[in-house]
Amino acid sequence: MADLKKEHELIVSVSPHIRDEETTSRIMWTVNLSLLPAFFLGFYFFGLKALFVTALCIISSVLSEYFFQKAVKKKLTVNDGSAFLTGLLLGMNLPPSLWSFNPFTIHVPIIGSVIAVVITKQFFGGLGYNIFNPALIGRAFVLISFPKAMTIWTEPTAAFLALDAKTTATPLGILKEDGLAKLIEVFGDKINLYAELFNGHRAGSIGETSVLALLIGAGFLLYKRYITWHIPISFLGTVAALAWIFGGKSPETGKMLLFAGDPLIHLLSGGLMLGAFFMATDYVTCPSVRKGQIVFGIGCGALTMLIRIKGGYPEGVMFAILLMNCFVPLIDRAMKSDVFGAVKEKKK
Amino acid sequence: MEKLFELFIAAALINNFVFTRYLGLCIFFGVTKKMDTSIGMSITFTSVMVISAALNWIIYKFIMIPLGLGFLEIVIFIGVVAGFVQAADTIMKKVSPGLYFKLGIYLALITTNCIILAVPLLNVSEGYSFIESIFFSFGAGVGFSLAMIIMASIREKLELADVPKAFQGLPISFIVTGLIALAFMGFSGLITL
Amino acid sequence: MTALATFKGGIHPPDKKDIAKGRAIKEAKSPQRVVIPLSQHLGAPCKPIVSIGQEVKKGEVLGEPGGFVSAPVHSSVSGKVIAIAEFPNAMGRMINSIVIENDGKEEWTSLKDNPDYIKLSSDELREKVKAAGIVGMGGAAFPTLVKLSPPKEKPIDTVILNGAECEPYLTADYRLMLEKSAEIVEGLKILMRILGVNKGFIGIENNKPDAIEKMKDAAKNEPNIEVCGLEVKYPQGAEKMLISALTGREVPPRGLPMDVRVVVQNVGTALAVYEAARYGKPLIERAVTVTGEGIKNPANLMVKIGTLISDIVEECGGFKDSAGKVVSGGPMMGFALSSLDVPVTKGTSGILVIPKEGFVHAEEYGPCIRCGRCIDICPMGLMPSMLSILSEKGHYEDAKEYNLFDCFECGSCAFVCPSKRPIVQLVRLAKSLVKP
Amino acid sequence: MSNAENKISYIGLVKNGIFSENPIFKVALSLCPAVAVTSGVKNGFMMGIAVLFVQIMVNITVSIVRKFIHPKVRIPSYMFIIATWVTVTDLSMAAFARDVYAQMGLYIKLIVAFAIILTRAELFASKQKVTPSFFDGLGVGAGFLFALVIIGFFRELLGKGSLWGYPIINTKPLLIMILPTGGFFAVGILMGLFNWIGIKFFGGGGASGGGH
Amino acid sequence: MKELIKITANLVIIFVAAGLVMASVFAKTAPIVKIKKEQEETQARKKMMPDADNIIEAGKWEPYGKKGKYFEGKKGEEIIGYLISTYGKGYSSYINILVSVGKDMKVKGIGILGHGETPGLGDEIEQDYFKKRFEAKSLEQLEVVKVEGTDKIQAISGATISSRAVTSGVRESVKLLKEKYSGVTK
Ligand SMILES: Cc1cc2nc3c(=O)[nH]c(=O)nc-3n(C[C@H](O)[C@H](O)[C@H](O)COP(=O)(O)O)c2cc1C
Ligand SMILES: Cc1cc2nc3c(=O)[nH]c(=O)nc-3n(C[C@H](O)[C@H](O)[C@H](O)COP(=O)(O)O)c2cc1C
Ligand SMILES: Cc1cc2nc3c(=O)[nH]c(=O)nc-3n(C[C@H](O)[C@H](O)[C@H](O)COP(=O)(O)O)c2cc1C
Ligand SMILES: Cc1cc2nc3c(=O)[nH]c(=O)nc-3n(C[C@H](O)[C@H](O)[C@H](O)CO)c2cc1C
Ligand code: SF4
Ligand code: SF4
Ligand code: SF4
Ligand code: SF4
Ligand code: FES
Repeated sequence: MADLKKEHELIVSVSPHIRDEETTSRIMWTVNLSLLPAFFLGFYFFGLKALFVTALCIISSVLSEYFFQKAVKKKLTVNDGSAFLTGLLLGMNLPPSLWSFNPFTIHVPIIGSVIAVVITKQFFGGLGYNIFNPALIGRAFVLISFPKAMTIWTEPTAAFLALDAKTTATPLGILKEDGLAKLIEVFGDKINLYAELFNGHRAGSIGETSVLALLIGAGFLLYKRYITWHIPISFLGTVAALAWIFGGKSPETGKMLLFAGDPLIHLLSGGLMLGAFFMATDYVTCPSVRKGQIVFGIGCGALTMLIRIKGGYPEGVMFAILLMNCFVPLIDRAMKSDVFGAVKEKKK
Repeated sequence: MEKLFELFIAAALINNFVFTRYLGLCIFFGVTKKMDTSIGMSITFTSVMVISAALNWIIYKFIMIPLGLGFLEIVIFIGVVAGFVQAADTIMKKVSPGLYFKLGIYLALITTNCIILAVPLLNVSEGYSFIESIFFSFGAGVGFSLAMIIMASIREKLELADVPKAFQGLPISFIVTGLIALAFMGFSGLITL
Repeated sequence: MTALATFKGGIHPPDKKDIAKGRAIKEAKSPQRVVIPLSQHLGAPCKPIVSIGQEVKKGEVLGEPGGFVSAPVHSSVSGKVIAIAEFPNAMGRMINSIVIENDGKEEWTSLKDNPDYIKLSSDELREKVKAAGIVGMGGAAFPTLVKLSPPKEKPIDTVILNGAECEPYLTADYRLMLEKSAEIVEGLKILMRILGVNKGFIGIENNKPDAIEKMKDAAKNEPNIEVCGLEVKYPQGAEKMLISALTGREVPPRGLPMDVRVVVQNVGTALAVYEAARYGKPLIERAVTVTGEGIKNPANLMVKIGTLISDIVEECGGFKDSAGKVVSGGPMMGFALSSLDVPVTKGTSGILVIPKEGFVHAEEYGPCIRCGRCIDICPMGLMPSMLSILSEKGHYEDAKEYNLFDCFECGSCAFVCPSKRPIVQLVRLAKSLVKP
Repeated sequence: MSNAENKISYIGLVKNGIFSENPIFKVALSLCPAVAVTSGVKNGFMMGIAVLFVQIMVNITVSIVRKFIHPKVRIPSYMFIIATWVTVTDLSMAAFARDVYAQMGLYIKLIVAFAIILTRAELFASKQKVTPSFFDGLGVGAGFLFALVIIGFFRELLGKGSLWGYPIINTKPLLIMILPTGGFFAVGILMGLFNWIGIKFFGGGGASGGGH
Repeated sequence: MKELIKITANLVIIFVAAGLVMASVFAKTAPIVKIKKEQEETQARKKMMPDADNIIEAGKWEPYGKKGKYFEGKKGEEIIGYLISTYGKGYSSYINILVSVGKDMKVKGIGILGHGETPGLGDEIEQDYFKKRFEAKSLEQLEVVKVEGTDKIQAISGATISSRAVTSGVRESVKLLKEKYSGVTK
């Protein structure tokens, strides 16, 4: 009897004794993977400079995380993929023109990444503790710091080496400045407009343009249950509804015309799809209870449209998500999950 | 009406006193360690804000201007605030001891908050009418309350975070405030004042 | 209803029941000596009534209950008491136990067949359950008599037999249902008679279709008894979940089944009740699944209470080359043993041997990434993420705001957590440090 | 300070005010100007001088009149003294430092609400003779000035590429530093740095929680 | 009662003493402030119209409900141009502009008196390169376009709204002056 035990040193640990195969790093790398289609389309449309900008973001993010953790003697977690993901998302959120020879603005992605990883994430304790979406803070920070470089958009030339592509306005920029008629004129006709917006042949940030590719990645994540419908659908639904109600303008007076907006244009343009499926859904910075997530999504949608329609800036997704990030701890406080048995009891 | 609404929104969100005008920071950082204290302070502060701004407007318009005493604004405004706070303290203690127990402690702090003084000063320098002053000060109070409540909820969450030691407490709170201020830039340009 | 009855939340661990499923229950070898703990149940420990050197027969009372929530213990072999001292139990606690040297004669005390047991009054039946020392065999080992004596202001209208056996690997209840279906139904009828109710359910997870068939067959003449298939999902067998699945009633937080007029018993308990009512047989043996990738010959054994686990492991051919962990109970809620020299008790449902390479090391865990998986699956509707973070950072009191004490430690949350956080451990720590 | 009756080292008082009891980095009182007027060194400096002046004058006045003031009206009287000196500062700056005043007039007026001034008057000057009160005011004011100038230095250099209005680099390296976000970041990071130095080299604790 | 008197006396003395200090400082500084303010204003006007030796106020108007004034610039007895202060509705503030207009009703130059636009974006309107874009523009040319090499006003990239605000402010001023003075000139 006794020798049985000696032969086998028994391992003692608490239950449960079996664990699911899912790990944090597997989740993060899978999300990275699901962003690839959109990234490749950006690469295709904007050429080598899209690749450079994104790679620069990824490298600086990962290095920032590595050196910070070294400096404060924390466990190194760079290979869990979350810093890589922050870098990738930041890169996909930047204009491709940041890497052209004139003006030479490669410090922008680097500063954005350092702010994202060091200040927004590591200062708060690293993965899981940050209040704000790191990639979006990184982007907002450089947008305010380098407003010119960050608002120069280039044409999608689909040429590999298009380092000096012509600058142009984004669809939302045109919509805001010159109205719907002009936007349709630029793209030929309405059907063509929708089609180009859908496949991503338009000016914009590297990874935000192709709705098709983003939907493929998002569908994969939904299928794998890495994200659920709650945030994206409530976000997109609110945008569509508000775009329809408040997005219309009378062609003669330029005044707002109720119930005459075009929800599709608002849904397909800007960074909405990227934001709704990949950034608003960041686990760490969204509410964790489903009810709360729906509130969060609606809030994001409403703020996006407020900024797009009333604000001075054509695109509102980034600020909308960041503003809602402020409210997440409050939502979490107000909406805890329903304890088994407690609800029925109250109803009686 | 639209102007009043705009004044309110601008004071509460777009030019939020904490996030864009950097005012009231001592109280803001002082009371937001706990949600309860922030809520107590919010209620007390907003009420005192509106009432004392109204009092100050009346005194400025009907006493100081006619007598040419505009240069005494600092002394008079702070005096009115301090006097009102003292009176509120005494009255509340008598009339509603329960409420006093809950909110009274915050009254004493309010006199050293710069927003309470900045709002009457701004009302004067922008030349707001009585109604405008009321809306403006109410917006300021609501905006400050919003800021405190957001901050308290975040700081309670930060209690559980692994913030590096040197940054625990105030430094990280400043950084959070900076990040919120960055997010609040999204509201810029909504209204032109 | 087309959809199978179930509850909200829950997880789908690999069920691994194939390992031991096909093995019929066989009598385990009678061991040389048994170690019978005087506390095998929830509640007060027993007082020993034998002394060292005394000869005892099989079924003889060794310890008298020490209070209302308690149950007597009996000898599972015939032989001589050689020691009364503290021995470690499966959880590593030292428990006052009685050690009996087996004389191999298997001599019973009196054991009479009473085929008219069903005609006995409910008080007489209760007396039999009490004398037999029956405790819940589903895991928690709660004295059955207590459940069968509900206070007057809590009327009972339904008895549920728990045949879910939702823990992966374990197959003892399954084998019992296949092999002793009629007896189990009889047991249920006795329970219903004791409680004076005329609605009985037997809930069985749908991954045991043959057991469902068998039990349906056995209960076909009983209009009051319904055998229900349940969706395969852990922890379907937890009583609150089972009650919700079968009756739609939700036991309120911190409440008991009787608050919704239900009593839940394990199928093994029902069998013991039947044997006690009919033959007066005390609870001295139970079905145990010996299973896992690390054991040579998996089996379902009828084991005498007090048999050392090392004896059982030996009987099943010992470990394959690299046993890493031996668990008493199932993989989700069982206890990892630090020593094999601990006895099987009334609550031991299985012995699971996990090879070294077969499990995830949970010592290294990461921060909570707030993915919400645990919240989605917690059958109690709690927020395990918050419980674990609050406990990790020492905010034990605050954990109560997140309903700390409603957690029944099913382990689902820790199972799904991608960060491999020891949520259950942290919950237990918090529970031990604050008052409810 | 506790052994106030004994001989007080004047240099110690000043050092105390600048380092171990720095009103902004350590005591965390009167934080608003730390962010509001530090988008440039010049504004920070002028504000610091204004506070230094008010603090010294208030300390001196309080110390002189402390014997006459009835204890029941101590606080209102001090407030009044502070308000008076702030008004004097305000009016003088309006006349003699017009360009600075145009940018930060409001904040000069708000000095009256800075808790640090009342705190020093109440805790120190009301119990001490004139000379130590002067040095206490000098120390606290200098600590304030020091903090504002340091913060202003980083913000102006990074945000505008200049110092005291003179261009140093001909770009704006990080525009955001002169905006609210940058201000909060600068104070937060400098505070963290101060703490870090304290922990690393002096084994001391961090900043207190903040008052008002 | 005695205490009350003491307290009152105490406060009164402080109030009076402090009041005296403040009043005397005010008495000293108020005139200085007034003079300096006027000097600054005239200097600003002078800078916009260096040729004139006399700039006199000619009227008031209310762009966006705010206070604006216009001036005639004279050299000797002859009017050589006009100055007008106005506002434009910008990104986050009303931009206060001073416009100098020649007798031919073409813009001679503009100055930005005050604004609350975003640093780095909107505040580029203060830069000389942008202000120069208004020189010698006639009413018809006062329109914002976003391309380079135009004879109209080229927008600051990233700050179209602020550029428009300035331009429309200038345009309204020129319109007003044309209404008032087109009879006189030509
Ligand atoms: C303190 C305590 C008191 C209980 N009292 C009763 C009771 O009065 N009636 C009853 O039916 N069950 C009672 N139970 C039994 C529980 O409902 C449950 O069946 C038992 O704890 C077994 O738990 P399990 O679900 O883990 O096997 C009690 C349990 C505990 C821990
Ligand atoms: C997570 C969890 C899972 C359980 N699963 C089962 C099960 O599958 N079968 C079972 O009989 N009891 C199970 N139980 C115990 C039951 O809740 C309940 O205590 C038991 O059925 C009562 O019967 P007993 O007193 O006869 O043991 C489980 C308990 C918990 C907490
Ligand atoms: C935080 C923020 C501040 C801005 N500030 C200004 C501003 O002061 N003036 C301005 O014209 N545009 C400002 N903008 C940009 C405008 O919203 C708008 O994008 C721009 O005027 C369009 O110019 P473009 O057509 O050259 O891109 C700001 C944008 C943001 C996000
Ligand atoms: C579905 C999903 C979405 C994510 N979105 C973001 C994101 O928008 N920005 C980001 O910096 N990290 C994102 N991450 C990575 C990670 O959660 C993030 O770096 C944490 O906020 C760091 O604590 C995402 C991760 C997942 C699983
Ligand atoms: S271990 Fe318990 S819960 Fe699991 S199957 Fe066995 S009796 Fe049921
Ligand atoms: S979970 Fe709670 S009620 Fe259940 S055994 Fe543990 S402490 Fe007792
Ligand atoms: S162990 Fe507790 S918290 Fe975790 S899933 Fe089970 S009941 Fe919920
Ligand atoms: S499953 Fe783990 S990581 Fe996810 S929320 Fe729960 S505790 Fe956090
Ligand atoms: S300085 Fe303390 S509140 Fe402003």
